[in-house]
Amino acid sequence: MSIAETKPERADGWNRPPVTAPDGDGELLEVSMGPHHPSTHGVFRMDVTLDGERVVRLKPGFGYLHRNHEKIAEGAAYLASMPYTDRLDYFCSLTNNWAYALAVEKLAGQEVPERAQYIRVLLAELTRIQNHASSIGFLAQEMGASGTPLMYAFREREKILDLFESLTGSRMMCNYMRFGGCRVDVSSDWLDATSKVVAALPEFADEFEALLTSNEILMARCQGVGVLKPDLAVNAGVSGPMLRASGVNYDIRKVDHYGIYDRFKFRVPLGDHGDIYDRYMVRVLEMRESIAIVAQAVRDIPAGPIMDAKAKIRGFRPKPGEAYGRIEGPKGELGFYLISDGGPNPYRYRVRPPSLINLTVLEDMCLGHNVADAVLILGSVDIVLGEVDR
Amino acid sequence: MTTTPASVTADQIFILLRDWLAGFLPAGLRTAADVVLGVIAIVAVFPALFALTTVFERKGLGRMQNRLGPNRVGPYGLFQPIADGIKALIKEDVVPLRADTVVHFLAPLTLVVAVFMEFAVLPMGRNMALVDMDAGLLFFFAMSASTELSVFMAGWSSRNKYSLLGAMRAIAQMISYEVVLVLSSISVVMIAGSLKLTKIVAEQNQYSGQFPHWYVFTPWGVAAALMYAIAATAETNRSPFDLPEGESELVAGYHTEYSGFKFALFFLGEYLAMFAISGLGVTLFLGGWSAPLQSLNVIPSWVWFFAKVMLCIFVFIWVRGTVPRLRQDQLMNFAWKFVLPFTLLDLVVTALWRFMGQGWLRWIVCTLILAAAYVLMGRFGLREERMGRRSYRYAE
Amino acid sequence: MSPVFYILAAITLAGGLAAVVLKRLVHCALAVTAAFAGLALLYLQLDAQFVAFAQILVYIGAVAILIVFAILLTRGSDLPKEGVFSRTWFVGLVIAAAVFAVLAWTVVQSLRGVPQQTAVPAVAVRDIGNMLVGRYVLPLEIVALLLTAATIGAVIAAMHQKEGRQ
Amino acid sequence: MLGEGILKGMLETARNFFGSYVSKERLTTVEYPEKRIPAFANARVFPFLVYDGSDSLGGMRCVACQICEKECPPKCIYIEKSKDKKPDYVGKPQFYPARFDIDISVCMSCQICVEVCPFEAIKMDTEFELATDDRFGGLLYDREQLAKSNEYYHSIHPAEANEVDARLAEEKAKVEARAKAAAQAAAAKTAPGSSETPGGGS
Repeated sequence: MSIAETKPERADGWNRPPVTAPDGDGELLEVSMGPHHPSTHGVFRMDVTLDGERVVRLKPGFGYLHRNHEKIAEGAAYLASMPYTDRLDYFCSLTNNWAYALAVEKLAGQEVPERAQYIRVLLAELTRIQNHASSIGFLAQEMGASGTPLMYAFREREKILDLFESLTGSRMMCNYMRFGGCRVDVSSDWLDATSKVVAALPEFADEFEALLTSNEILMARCQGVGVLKPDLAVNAGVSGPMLRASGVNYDIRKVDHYGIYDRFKFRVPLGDHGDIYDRYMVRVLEMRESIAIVAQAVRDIPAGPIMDAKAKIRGFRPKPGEAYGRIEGPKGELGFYLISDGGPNPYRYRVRPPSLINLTVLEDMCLGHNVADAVLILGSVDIVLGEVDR
Repeated sequence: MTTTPASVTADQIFILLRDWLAGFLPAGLRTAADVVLGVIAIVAVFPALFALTTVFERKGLGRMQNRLGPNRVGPYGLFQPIADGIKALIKEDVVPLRADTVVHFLAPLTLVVAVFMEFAVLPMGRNMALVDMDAGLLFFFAMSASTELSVFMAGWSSRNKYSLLGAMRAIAQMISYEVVLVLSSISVVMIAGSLKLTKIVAEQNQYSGQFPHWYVFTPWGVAAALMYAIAATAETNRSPFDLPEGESELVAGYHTEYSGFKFALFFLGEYLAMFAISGLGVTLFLGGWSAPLQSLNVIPSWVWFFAKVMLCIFVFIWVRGTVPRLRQDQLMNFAWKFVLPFTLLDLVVTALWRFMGQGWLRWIVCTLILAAAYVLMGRFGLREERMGRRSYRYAE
Repeated sequence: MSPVFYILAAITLAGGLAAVVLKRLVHCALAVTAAFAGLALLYLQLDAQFVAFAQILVYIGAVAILIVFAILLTRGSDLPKEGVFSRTWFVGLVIAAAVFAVLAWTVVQSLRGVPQQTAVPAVAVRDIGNMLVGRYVLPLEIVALLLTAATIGAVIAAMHQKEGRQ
Repeated sequence: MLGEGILKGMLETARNFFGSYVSKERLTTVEYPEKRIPAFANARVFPFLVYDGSDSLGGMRCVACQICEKECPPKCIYIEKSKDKKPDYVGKPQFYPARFDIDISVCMSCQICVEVCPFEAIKMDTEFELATDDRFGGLLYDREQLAKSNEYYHSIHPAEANEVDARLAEEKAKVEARAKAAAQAAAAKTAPGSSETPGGGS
């Protein structure tokens, strides 16, 4: 790769001042990590400029997985976009469903029956558990842990995905929620199976923590690395566990009171340092809170219909207007903004993807750290490229 | 020693076999034949062990991760290495266009040759050292030092950034930890009073009642063995010190550009190095081929040696299944700020042990010094920033 | 003077020669390593195990690696544009010849003083150790002191550089 | 103490190492070609067309209304309406698909076609071993390949199929009752005072 000493303005719009080696005699090395580098998540590219092994500039490159989701949705019926939302963040299709359904319900003024609300909370929290577990697994993988934490996470995820499959018919692409309710009713067998799986989860979380939390190598790699200051996090619009790891108490479940989250007792864990270790711990603790929410939901779920009686599948045309529906997704604030002109398809359809917006602070977190840490910091952001590129 | 003739035969079976085979040759050729047969045995046994280990490693790791591991080729997947070997053989040998072909070709060969040489001095059983030389330990380290050059050759000749960086990391790491490796072995040399590996084993092959006098059962021995284990892990590029091939940064390190059989040779070289270094560790600290209890001496000595080596290999695999990888600067800090000073201290303690004479006092003094040093150095010596468990607050 | 000696001598000399004439610096370094290895084998042939292994450990394990690192870190691994020989090659030749002459003279001189021995003296490692801390303890200590000073100096030099960077 | 956390982790992996030999909870692997997990009741892979009776094309419930074709998000369904009409399960003459293709390499198994179908004609299959070496033709299913019997539907989604059957039977009964009523009314109109209309009071 080329050596950058005084770089001219680059044609690709990257117009930061040229970076020179601080001491003048060192040479800068540009390394392109990804999109086919073994450590990148999906097809993400980091153009890293290195002074020795220290990152002096990092330019993220994405769009390799762009599928024109928003424009396609503007040309399709409202319902036809629901299966596509599964494919945004393919780890958490159910929360994506919920956010989209929430936006459309606001637009059309539909009510969601009690039972369907409980089912949604149940599924969203199960999704959160499996997402956090596997994201920690991936983080450990990034650290070179030869797959053990990841396999443990996937073992439990498998059980949760079995629940999803038996309810929605698919493991990852659930396509389950509908405007005004849910597609299939849960059976009592399914609830029993869920409470069984959930009862085993705290033990899994304990095992997971025994393996990782007090591991000296993990601490050495994670503590004090990739610090995100709270004010920068707020200014950059970062949300989700990343924001809370920086110490900002902002959880949309508590702020927006969407769904029926007010009925559940749960706490929001907050970190004080904003480094990778805090992000890891906030995820672990959130997992435990989610387990408690699922247990409450299974206990309290009422009988009743699961679909709004007025909802119709064919010929759905909401009245003109606009709506923004957002939820606390496992990765952060996931929002859908819709404008209706009264037609069968939305006039404007926009996704606020938490992965992408959390990724914007990547360079700020990486500067001054080692390349190896850059990989780790990227892992701690917890992105899914399907959502970043859309 | 009250061993029956049958057990003596079992113990010496390989020696007897060798002599019997050499007996067919004229007397002048017998010494040469002895050497050739010994070399053939080593060249046959350790690659076979390597093949078995690869499948055991994958299965063991799999079980630790709640997977089954390879189970498709042959019963319990035992023929997996054969399939892998065939695959490696028939794969295209890709050499980068701008690579230095001669050096690129020589690198895996020199690596494997140097590693094979290490086995020459290891006493694998009673009377079973191929060459019982006076400076055996030094020979071992000389050979293991020359593997670094092969690593460099591989990394440089590939003309790949990742290869070169991987090679430089590997060499820096190997040199740093080699110092520790040598110093921790010197403790043993100080006590045994010899560089001759057979002598070191003979020193440990004594029993008080049932219990053997292995060096690992002394305070300085535990410390030295621990440091030796850390250094050996780093020296063989195993997790958590597998930075040279840390795939999250360097793709595959110095053998990124190797494919087919040359890659298999690197793989073989790495595992052979693991066997060799475990073998040396067993010889130095775990009593070599001597049995763990006197009454167990009926079992042939070579069985004990290989059992101990495989135990060490299992620990390697176990550690690999558990821990993440360190960062380069942390690795170096660990070597120079913790492992090396502690090993030096252990040398001093060993000298103390040597000159305090028999008695219980030296046990207490040496244990206290080492334990205190370990705790203190672990707490203050290593940490640049505050590191430790944290507590978290909750918002309702 | 067995055939083995001639083979080893040839290897050593070829390595030395290659180190001088090869184009790529890294190749030269590797050729030097071959020469070191040949030398070590010559020691072995003379039954000087300890010296031979020390030669491998120190020269191949450390010095050769040091050379290689130096080449890599100074970007010397690129192919030189002009030929291998510098314009002042004859000066080098003269110096080399002078050094060789001095060494050869010393060797020839010392041979006269040593009585012809046919039996190889058995020198155990223990004897070498005893000699080092007995008769030659002063030179050993001086060397040790020098090396320690050099190490500390290197560390201090590196530390200053690091401070300057920050 | 240094190394404590690593030792704790190693105990954990050791526990899992031995645990995987005894606990089914830990070793969740199912060795696929030999052993299989039974399909879940709601499982969905690709759609198929349900037919009643034994004639796969004649008994097809699909009336080629093309709603699924229109609603399919990735547009993987292609339907050509027939020129003539055939009686459906209640005996009413209906169109039928002269051509009904689904490109399963495009289909994303979202089940929207099933939800929008007013005739219970298209359902989701659970068959997933569909590998073929023909990339284009082999993955384009025509109506012969898509047609599966109602019995098959019962075998893969029993609860759902019973519900559908009940609904269809109800509809059929309603239609028949209506037809009967209409016939009665017609009979009553043509022959007032007559008591020989079928189903009439004796």
